[in-house]
Amino acid sequence: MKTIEKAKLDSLFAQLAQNYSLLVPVDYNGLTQFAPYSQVQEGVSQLYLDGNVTVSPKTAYLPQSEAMYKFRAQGKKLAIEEMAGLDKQQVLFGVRHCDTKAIQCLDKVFLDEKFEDPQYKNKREQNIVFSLACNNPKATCFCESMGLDRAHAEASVADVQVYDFGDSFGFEAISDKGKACLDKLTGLGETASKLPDQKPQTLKFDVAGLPEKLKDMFEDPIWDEYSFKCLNCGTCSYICPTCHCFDINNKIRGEVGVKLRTWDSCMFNEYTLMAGGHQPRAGKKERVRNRFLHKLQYFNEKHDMSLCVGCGRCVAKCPVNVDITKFIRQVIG
Amino acid sequence: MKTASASDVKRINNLVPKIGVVKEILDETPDVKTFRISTPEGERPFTPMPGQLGMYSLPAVGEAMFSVTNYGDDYIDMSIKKYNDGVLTSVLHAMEEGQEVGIRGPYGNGFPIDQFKGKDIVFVAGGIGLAPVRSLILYCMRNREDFGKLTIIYGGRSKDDLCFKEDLFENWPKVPNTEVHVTIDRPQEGWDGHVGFVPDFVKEIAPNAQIAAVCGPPILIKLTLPILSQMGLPDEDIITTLELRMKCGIGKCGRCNIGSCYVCLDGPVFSQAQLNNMPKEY
Amino acid sequence: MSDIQSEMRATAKQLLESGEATVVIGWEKGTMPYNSTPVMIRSAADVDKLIWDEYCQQNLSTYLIDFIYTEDKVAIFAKGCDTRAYNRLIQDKRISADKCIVIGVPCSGMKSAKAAAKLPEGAEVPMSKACKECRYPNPVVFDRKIGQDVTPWCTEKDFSDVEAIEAMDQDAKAAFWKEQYTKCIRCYACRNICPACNCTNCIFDQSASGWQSKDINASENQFYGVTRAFHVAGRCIECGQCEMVCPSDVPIMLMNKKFIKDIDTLFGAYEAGLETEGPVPLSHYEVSDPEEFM
Amino acid sequence: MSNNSVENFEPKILVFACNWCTYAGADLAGTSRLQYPPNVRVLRVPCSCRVNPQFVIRAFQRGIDGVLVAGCHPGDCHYTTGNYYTRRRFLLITRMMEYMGIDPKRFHTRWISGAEGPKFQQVVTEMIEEVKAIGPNDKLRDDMKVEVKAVETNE
Repeated sequence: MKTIEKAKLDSLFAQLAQNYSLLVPVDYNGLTQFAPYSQVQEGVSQLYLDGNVTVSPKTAYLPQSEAMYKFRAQGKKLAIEEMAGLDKQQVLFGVRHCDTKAIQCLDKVFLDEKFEDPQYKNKREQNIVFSLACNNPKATCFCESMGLDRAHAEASVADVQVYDFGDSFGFEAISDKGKACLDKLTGLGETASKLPDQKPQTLKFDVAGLPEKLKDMFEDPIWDEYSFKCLNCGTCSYICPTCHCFDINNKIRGEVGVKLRTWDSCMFNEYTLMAGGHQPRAGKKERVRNRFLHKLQYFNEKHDMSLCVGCGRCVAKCPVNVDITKFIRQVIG
Repeated sequence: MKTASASDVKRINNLVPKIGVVKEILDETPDVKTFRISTPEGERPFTPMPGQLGMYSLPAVGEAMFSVTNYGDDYIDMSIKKYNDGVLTSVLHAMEEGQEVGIRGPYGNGFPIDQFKGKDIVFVAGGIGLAPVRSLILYCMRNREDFGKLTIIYGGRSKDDLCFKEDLFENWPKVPNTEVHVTIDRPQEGWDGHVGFVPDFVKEIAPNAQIAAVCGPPILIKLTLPILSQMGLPDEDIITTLELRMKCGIGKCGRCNIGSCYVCLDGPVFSQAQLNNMPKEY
Repeated sequence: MSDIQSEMRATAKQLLESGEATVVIGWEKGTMPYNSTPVMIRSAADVDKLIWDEYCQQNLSTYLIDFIYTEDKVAIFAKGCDTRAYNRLIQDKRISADKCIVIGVPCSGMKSAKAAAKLPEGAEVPMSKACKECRYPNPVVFDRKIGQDVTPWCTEKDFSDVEAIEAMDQDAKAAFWKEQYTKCIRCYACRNICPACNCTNCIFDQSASGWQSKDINASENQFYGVTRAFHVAGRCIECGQCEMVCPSDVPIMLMNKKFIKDIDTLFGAYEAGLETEGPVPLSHYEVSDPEEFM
Repeated sequence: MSNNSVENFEPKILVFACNWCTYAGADLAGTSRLQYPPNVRVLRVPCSCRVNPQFVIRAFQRGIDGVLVAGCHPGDCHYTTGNYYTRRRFLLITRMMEYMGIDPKRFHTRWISGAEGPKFQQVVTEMIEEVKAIGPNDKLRDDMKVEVKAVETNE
């Protein structure tokens, strides 16, 4: 395993930034998210490695607002031009295992055989993921319960596995892309040290048989209980690493415009509202139910995996503490 | 691993429309128009199966999913109802022939043609709901020998609101072994046909069919499906098309789900048997 | 605090058993020690879920809107700010008083859950900023009351934070707000939790109207921020919920307080939510208002 | 755009003019041959009270350098009370725009009656001079820099 002392992390970042665009987890005025390393260098943000960030790195795959194509509408004439993708490889340093698993979920949606999404695929190919194993889980983390491996990141997504050894980081290449990237780095040490100790997660529960159980619970009174306090804001969806619903919008200046793909949330009224006024999911109950079932049942039925990866963001950030872990525990009984 | 850039691999972005030209605009009713669309080269934009959908857009305004009601060698037809609070449909209705628009598709599963083959079919439609059903009717008529008797039951709010009048009153009744029944909701001067709601009309006619295709406003579908069941049609052979809000058309943007099905991908055509296993959230 | 908690449970039990109320809305313990979250109690058997601790921050009055079309008679526990929110909703004619029972609970200020989440376990957690500045810890309206009134720890509105921004030069102000609103993810949590944001159809839910693009950037986010602040100007009860729920830590109250300050200076001191009658600053005018536009 | 070089800077000024007074005032300025710079775009509104504060922010977002909201003098409103509400609102919004970092020189509200053609000329001329001196507005702007090839039009 290659290593670098934490004190020399800046030199590692400098090397990476030379060859790649570099994104690192930062604290920007109280909001933790992935941002260009230059923000850290300029002192705009501080490097944040204490746990997963509030706004997940899905932003590097499915930005909150992304141009899909541009157009010119002039009289009766129309011209459409596609947007160029990333032409430079981009390193994401310190992506947590939950977020690598989440990207695997997004793969199922955006890389399906019939309608592959080239913009997503471009980012998927250009991003090099350095995935950092968590030694100290947050109190809201429950990835183990959702079946994640805390010692190893999702191998189809992560390119380099990173371990935190206290005063140094260890690196192991997972993919060829990751190996090529590591090979370019100089000044790394070598060690065969064993993996760091990981503190156990406190939020632990059993999820066996959950999708099957939920199948018969569509009309269960439990939904009233959980939806009552919901505000129908989009916090959970926007910070969720697997929520991928989007809306398609315009931004127009005169005759020229871009089509934007922007995040959307199943909690919003407009999400399902049809012209003519029909609203299939009119209230909190329908929306909370749809979100939870999508995470825990529907996605399983389609792709044989859970759409909840146990990152704990919604547990921590929901303004009214609508707690998906409590829900799961209650369903499992 | 080689570094691929967007430019060296030509990939199809399904979310980016092709350019289509509106060749002809036909007024069906005061609030329904049919748009005949070709590519700028004069070709058919895509080849839809009956019941499939197309995404139709004016990029500067918006984009929405409509069923393809008919197609020819070099065009597809989309019939669109204008909603007063619908920004896109209002603008579409105001545009003129020669307008270039965005078009992408075909999307969705379409009607299960094989299942209809050799059977007597009843088509039940209300209002603009005839648009998707019409694609199937026209398919059956083009391949007339493959299908049994065709019974078409159609209703509109008033006689002015009936779509595709030429088909209903002139073309279709001439097709062999075909019956067309038309009703309007309320009595109206100059109308000597049937008056009443479609579900009741279906009950009244009691067509002797082995399979049914139903489309219309949600209330029509809701009331008609049980009547067809009572007439002894098996759930597998009661076929309807659903509509929910859609954005991407390819099962990614999320909003058109009913349970784990996406209407844009796994629908819009569902049988009663499939609906029985789905949450009632449409 | 535990006395109040047991009295809350007893009151809820009595209300539900007697049928005086069909629903009681209070707080229950959430996932973390610093989460106290709204709970709806329909059965007297469940009253033990109710708690009262230093994290019962959530304003419960907004939930009354969910019951306007039901047959329920709803009892809510209400701190000072909750009762001001209640008055606001009555004044906006969003809820009707005869369907509600307000059980006032004097409050000594709530601790900041956001701060608690960042502190190690056992550390002293500071009071929420809005609570520190609270002038009405005691319920201003109630049908019943639990516990003893407390002495307000603030008597004057504190605008020092607003003044600090006003003192900046134009570029610094613009940079400050741009920085803050770059963080906004437009989840609309601030809007949805706000008792003054109670419109049935919000302009931000009408993307086709063109009012607000769904594009996310500092400019569009500031458009959202200023517009929302203006829409609640004269109606904001300073509960600070918007800021507390913001996942991005945008100082939203700095906007609301700016309007409050200017309303006070220009049109005379006004306290939203103390009364259910009388003119609201922005749906009212005086011929003698200050004249600057000659 | 050449607009961004300060020497040749020609500010874009948007005037929301009340139909009954200021629009007539602007008209009078025109028919009286009173000259004012061509940088002014006048947008007629039924009443100054129609001007939603969002209009002002949107104008700055889309590249306007100065906004003037103008209506009848208080007491003269065609709808009796509209401009009293305008006055309350814009007293607040003027301060809020300043709080957001928009230079107060860029945003004004003025009462200009139908007889005050010269006042209209004077207000906009002064405003243009002031905005010219402080340069283009970059605060709150939501620019979109996208190039799309021209389309052939036979029209």
